[in-house]
Amino acid sequence: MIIAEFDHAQDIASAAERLHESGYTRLDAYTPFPMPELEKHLGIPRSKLNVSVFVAGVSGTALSFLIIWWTNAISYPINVGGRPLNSFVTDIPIMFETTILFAAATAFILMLTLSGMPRLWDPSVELEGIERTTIDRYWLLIDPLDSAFDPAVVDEMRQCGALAVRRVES
Amino acid sequence: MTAAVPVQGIREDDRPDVVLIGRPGDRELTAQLVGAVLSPPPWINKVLLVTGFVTLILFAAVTYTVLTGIGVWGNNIPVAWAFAITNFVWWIGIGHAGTFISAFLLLLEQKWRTSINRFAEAMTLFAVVQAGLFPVLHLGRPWFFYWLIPYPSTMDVWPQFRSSLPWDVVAVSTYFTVSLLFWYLGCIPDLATVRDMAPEKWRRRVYGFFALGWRGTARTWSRYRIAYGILGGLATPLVISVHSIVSMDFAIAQLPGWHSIIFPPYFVAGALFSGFAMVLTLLIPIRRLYRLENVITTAHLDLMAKMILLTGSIVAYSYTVEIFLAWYSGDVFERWMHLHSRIQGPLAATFWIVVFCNVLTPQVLWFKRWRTSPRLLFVVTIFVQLGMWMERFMLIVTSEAQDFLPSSWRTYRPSAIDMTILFGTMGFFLFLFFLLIKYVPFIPIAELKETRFKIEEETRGGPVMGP
Amino acid sequence: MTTSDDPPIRARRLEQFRPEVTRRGFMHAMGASFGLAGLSACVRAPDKEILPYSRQPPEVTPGVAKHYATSMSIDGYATGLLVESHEGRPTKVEGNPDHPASLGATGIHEQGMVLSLYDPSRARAVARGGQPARWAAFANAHATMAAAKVHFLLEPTSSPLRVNLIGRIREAIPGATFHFHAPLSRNRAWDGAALAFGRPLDVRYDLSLAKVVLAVDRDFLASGPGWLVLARQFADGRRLLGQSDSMNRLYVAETALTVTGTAADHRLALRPSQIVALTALLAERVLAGQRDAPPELLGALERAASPAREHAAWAAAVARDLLANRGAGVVTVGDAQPPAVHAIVHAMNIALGNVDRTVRYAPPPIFEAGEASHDLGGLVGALAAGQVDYLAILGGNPVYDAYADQDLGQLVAKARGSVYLGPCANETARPVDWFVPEAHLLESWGDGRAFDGTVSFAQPLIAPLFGGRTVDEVLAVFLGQGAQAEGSHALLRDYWRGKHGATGFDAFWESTVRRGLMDRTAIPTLEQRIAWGRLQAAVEKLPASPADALEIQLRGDPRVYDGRFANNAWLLELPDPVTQLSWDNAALLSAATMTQLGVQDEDVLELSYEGRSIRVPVLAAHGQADGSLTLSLGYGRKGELAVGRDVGVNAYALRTSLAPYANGRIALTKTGEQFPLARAQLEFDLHGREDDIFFHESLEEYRKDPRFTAHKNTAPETLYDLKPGAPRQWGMSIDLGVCTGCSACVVACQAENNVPVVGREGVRKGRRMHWLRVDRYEAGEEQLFAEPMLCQHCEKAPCEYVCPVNATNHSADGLNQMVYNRCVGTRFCSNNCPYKVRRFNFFNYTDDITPLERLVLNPDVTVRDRGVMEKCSYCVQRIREAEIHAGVEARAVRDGDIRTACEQACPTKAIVFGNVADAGAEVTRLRHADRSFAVLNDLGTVPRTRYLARIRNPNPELAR
Amino acid sequence: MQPVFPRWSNSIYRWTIAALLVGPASFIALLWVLARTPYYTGENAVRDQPVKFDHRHHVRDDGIDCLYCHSGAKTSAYAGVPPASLCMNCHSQIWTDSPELSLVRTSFYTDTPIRWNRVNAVPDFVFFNHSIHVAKGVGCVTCHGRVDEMGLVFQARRLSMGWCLDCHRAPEKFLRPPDQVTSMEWVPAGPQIELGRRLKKTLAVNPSVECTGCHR
Repeated sequence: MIIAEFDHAQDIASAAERLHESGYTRLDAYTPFPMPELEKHLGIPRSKLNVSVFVAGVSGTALSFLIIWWTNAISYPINVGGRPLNSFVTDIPIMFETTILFAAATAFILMLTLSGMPRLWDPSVELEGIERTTIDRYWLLIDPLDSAFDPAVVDEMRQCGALAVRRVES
Repeated sequence: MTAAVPVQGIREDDRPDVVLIGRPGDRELTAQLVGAVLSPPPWINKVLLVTGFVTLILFAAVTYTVLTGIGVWGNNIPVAWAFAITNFVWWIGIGHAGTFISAFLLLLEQKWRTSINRFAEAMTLFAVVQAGLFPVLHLGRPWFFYWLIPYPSTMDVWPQFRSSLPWDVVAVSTYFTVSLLFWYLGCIPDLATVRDMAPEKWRRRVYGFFALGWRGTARTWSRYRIAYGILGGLATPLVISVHSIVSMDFAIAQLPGWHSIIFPPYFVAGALFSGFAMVLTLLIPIRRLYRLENVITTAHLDLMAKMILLTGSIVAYSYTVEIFLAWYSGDVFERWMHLHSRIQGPLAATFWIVVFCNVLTPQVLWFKRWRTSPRLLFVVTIFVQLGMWMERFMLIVTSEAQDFLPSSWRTYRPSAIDMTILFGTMGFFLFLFFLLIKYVPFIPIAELKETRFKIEEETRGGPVMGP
Repeated sequence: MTTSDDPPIRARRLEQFRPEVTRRGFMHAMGASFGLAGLSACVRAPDKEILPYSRQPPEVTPGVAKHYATSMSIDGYATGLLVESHEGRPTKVEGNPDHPASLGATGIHEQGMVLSLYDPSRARAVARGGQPARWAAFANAHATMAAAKVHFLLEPTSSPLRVNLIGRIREAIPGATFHFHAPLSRNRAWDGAALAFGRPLDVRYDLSLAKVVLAVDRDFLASGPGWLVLARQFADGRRLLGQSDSMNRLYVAETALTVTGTAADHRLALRPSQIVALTALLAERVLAGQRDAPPELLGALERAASPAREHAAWAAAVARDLLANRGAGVVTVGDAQPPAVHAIVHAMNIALGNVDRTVRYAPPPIFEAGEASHDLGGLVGALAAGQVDYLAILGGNPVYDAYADQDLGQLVAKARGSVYLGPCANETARPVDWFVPEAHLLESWGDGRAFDGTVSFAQPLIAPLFGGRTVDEVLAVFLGQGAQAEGSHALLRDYWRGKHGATGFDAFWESTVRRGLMDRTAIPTLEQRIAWGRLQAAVEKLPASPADALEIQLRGDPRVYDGRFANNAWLLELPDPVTQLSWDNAALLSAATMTQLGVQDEDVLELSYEGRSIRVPVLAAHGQADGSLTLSLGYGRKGELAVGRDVGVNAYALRTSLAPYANGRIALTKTGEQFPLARAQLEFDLHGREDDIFFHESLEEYRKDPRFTAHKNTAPETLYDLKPGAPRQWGMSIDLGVCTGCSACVVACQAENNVPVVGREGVRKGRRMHWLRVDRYEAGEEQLFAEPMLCQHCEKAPCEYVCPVNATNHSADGLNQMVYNRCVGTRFCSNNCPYKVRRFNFFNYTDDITPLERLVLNPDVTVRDRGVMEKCSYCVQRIREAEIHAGVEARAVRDGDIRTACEQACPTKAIVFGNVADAGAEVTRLRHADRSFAVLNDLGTVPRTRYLARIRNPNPELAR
Repeated sequence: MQPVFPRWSNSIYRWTIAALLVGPASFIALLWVLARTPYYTGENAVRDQPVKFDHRHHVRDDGIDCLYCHSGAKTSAYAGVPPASLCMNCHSQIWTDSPELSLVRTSFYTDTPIRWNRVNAVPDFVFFNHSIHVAKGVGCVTCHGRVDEMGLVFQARRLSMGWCLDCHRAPEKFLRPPDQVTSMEWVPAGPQIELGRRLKKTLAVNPSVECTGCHR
């Protein structure tokens, strides 16, 4: 594994762009803040999160409706102020809220779990200077097993403004 | 090498449209913002001590109420709801600005959101905590609050979902949960930053614990952005729905002055109105005390002031419409409520305070000079919050005090306990709030870096225009 | 806590009434401590005990209430009652339908009486000089008094037994003197009759024949002998069921607005002195055509009438109306008026040919009525002269309520010995040597006579809780038997055996005790001829009314009467039927007079007269005569009273033998102080909501359009149609035309439904708990209409759909059910109830009361916990009981099987309850009758309680 | 860098988080279960009595009808506990000097009630009425169990609101001919449901499921 360390967002962006153009596919990066265009260059596919979130939301809607309908109209039907036993109109607020609740919770949980969180330890923490990637350093990771790999990439990175380029075992 | 892109051109401090002054490099920016947490100012402990004490008083008053019965309040028949519900609506209203700012402005991709959203969201959470106290406390038998939740009981009886109170339970708890998730998701990268920057090992441990093992890999970031976007998209309609539902606690009833179709939008506007005011009330001193003028700039104040002016105008309009509809309906009860009871009845004072605070005061914000003057702005926001509390009090109490049968008309006087609880919640709120700014980076570091990066991208060098 | 699973208890053992921890009480305690953790749901019900009878009385089935007949006498006039008993524990009073003075109805005092039985202030032992003593010691000490000059001071009595005992004592003790004292005595009425006819007489009215009634300072719809009957007859005379029905007309002339005044078609508010003059003026007009009336009399009347000239037109109209209805009119006058006025009124009734039709005369049932023994002066003289060896005060509270100038408190000490038989350590108990606790009516055997003389029995429902004794038992002691003296049961039985004879006595006795009265014992009425000469002489002597000084009227109080009910929490909490003032009394002034004096509500005035003075808060009273101040007697009690001590001010302090009722020479000074009054209703103005809340119309208009309320008797258009429910559908109809607002229903409801008392502060804060209240609304200067307001049991109840836990909802038979044990107390239902009939337990009101007071609780009704909502249930416990009973007997529930407490108590039958799905039911007929309407009909609540509009019958001559 | 947390800390961490989430939930579940345990409902809890009265002997051996002692059940809300005088009807003749009965004799002669411990209790806000149940053919055994097999009596059923509703919603499952109400051994000849339906019609049984049927 080759790590190119940058201290500038623009630099890592342009570096990634170059590698991308020269056909690298197995790239990754550590950055202090999200960089959409970088993700593009690294060829990261867009997450499918939204689909599961939608499903969760709909099930929330259905569940709350079923509860209200069954408890108030089926389990113990009681005449309340001459209103209908199953009065859909008054179900809407709760149905809406549960939709949001289920969807939001799912989005949050999936985001974490898909990223291997929560955790306290992962291999990367062993890397020298990794802590600065959440502060002011930008790491570009190049996999030597990449089909388009070329040892010259090290100098290439240096030209792109990498402070240091090192090889680490992983 | 890590120095910021040199600042050129005119001084920006007096440019009220700049959302980030200077071009601090990643490290300086991080240092400044994390500094607030790693080396908090000494005065904050005193503040925590005082507010903490007030909180204890609140708990004492609450315990006394629960043990003795809510007869210790000023409530009576007909005025069966008074302070408790007023406080509830007021706090939940305040709790609306935070999520609105971070979610709604996120969708609109407003840069000026960045510096204030964390802050505003935290305020939301703590305001909702205060609000959440009252629906339980105001019950005659609070220890049976769980009967509002549909669980299979040995009695085979269920909640009654045609009432707006179960709606409240769901709405408020959903709102709290979603706001919490939204806020925490935003916090994670910054907690990681603190973890990695903290000198002491215990700090690294603690913040590491809460950072959930964040490592900003590009893949995580992309998932993060989508999740954050989704939460924003969900939270925006949620904000609107929650206060609409709160307004239905009154709108589904048939009391003159409660049974009104314009309540949901009217209440939402009012909520944002008071919410933005509260954000400014807290922002202005904090910005000064922590010397954050470079990230929380005059532009922010200016834009917030404009929001207050906007929502305030909607509120003022709603007042007018209410009174007009009452007159136009020709309904004897509605007319009495709006044309006599409220404006010249025993509690008329509240109405006029409301008009002064919510309609007249915000008018000064038409002028840029005043919008950008922190001191004046601070005063205005205080008035707005007083006004909004009074508005809820007026809506609730006057309608109950003089409804259909004159024989049961009565007015209302709060008891000492009522007052203690109201001010107690304020203390509790500030306690939680200062606890937060002592331990959590209350200005989003990663997002600010991102913003700064965007600005650089857009304009190489040169002062950056805000939205 | 007295509730469904209380053990059957023998009432004779008070110590068995131990308030056990109930599940509810326990939950509450736990709830308070762990409540918010929700743990209370997991608290086990505590273990309880069952105490069965050791020897079960044959008549008792545990759990089945029984009713026993008895009778209650006030100032000697008996009213028949039926008392409900649960395992020997009386809890509720109803009227005895067979009794001529009740006809099944009751007033607030009958309803409230049962609470006094469990009054914690009741004296618990015989005492001598403040030290506990034994009954035997007392009895033996008083067995040998034959030689002494013994003075007995009793309340006026009609009891045959007591009269007999008095006779026997007079023989046994030659020096015995009997005095009869009642602060609101009828002496003036009897003197008036003596003046006119030469002997004291009671007047008996038959209002069922009356077309025109003139009441001069006479509250005959809420007080006085036989008022329940008068109210019923009066109501029957104006119960309109169709436009062809006729309707009587009521004129009232009085100072302070009374219940009768609020029922009047025309009312004249006059200062006390003007009332005399007005009567003279009316008499002048009425007697003008009278042959045998001497012309000098007319002259005298004309002179006496001069202060009332300003009301000549009114008087003329009324006189014409009376003359136009000869033989179908009634003129009646209050006991407070001087004898001459009574005599004048007798003359008027004779002149109008009313006698022997609507008005009859009969000797009073009261012993020695109108004789010197009824004047306290005799005793006062004897005491002052030190001629009293022994003074026996048996009943009443003379030291408190005697005239201030007689100063009985000091004089009692002048007797060489004294005893007081009284309910508690009150004012009179202080100066005496011996004190004997008096048995409560419900602990006593005794008899009495109704206003018409019908002999009525009183039987105990419970053995004396504190060894109380009856007047008769104490009298028996003085007959020389001492401790061997018989108990009241034996005394009564022996006396009547003597009267009846041994043959068939047991049957006679059994039936009399069971029915509570003796048939054919009414006192026959007598022909009377009036002595015009004496009348004229009396009229000549009528005092000229004082100058325009502020005149003060002292009167018996509608709630505590003469003070005997001043320790009764129900009656103190009950808002005054007219002023809606609860707890204290106040100086009533007209708004005009108040501005004149520059005072406002709750300002404290100092009233002083002949060196005595009291401080009393002011209250603006509707219909109060300008230039007059009205103050109720019976408040400001001293002594060991748990509830009534120092409630209100003692007006007796200003009451002298010279000016017992009206006084023009009392000085007023402002003190600048304020006193917080507990006003149950603050707003009397309808704010132009007549057509939504209270319909009223003149007879003339009503006849033109009898269905003028129809548009408010039909539910507005609705999204949700009502589903057909059970075969029985409960509903109620209240006739505002005959409701006088006497408030008997309010106390009846309180007694039946365990409605807690919240006290002065509670009422002031607006937390009264009455399920049924009587609203008062202004209409014009002289009209103050009454509207009983209780849960309307809306079919589209706004309270129901806002309850988050289904604690209030609708039963298939149309009841708006309130489930206390499910209520969490959000109070949303109260907010959304447009009638504001829901009541909230802000504190745990019933936990504060003593075990003794708990005994009054109705075991068929849940005692509500702190923090729950409550309201009128249409007496659902009675409905379900009746249904279960019918079910066990395998039959249907019949119309009239079920009567709510308010309906049962109502003297005028204004309230009718029943099954509105039963076409034949009375309530159904009234519901669809003319002038039926729903309060706040346009809100679409579809109330099950409907009202009949009030129809006034104004005299066209006087109608503006 | 030198990591803050060792590798193995992950699993602990995740378990902790899981526990924080599951903990409160399971506590609530615990309460929910507890409310259904005999501990809470008081089922099957034998309660000691001042007099060792044995229903097995009186009911099974002597064949005394329930209503002889609990006569209130026919006419009143309370079945009632017999007065000592009733016991003495027999025990003035037999076992007149049994020490077991001394308390009964004392009670009778000194006219002081025996303090029995309550076995079957419903909360104060529940108004249960025996007479209507007896009249409509609900057997004693249905709610009180095989009292004839109990030495000391215990509460045989849950007596919770849900339990009441089970029958009030479907009485046909439990009804029996009124003359068999006090029988302990009675079993329906045919299928209970058909008999129940018939009885429901003939006895006009329509139990209330209204709140005020029991709460007043």
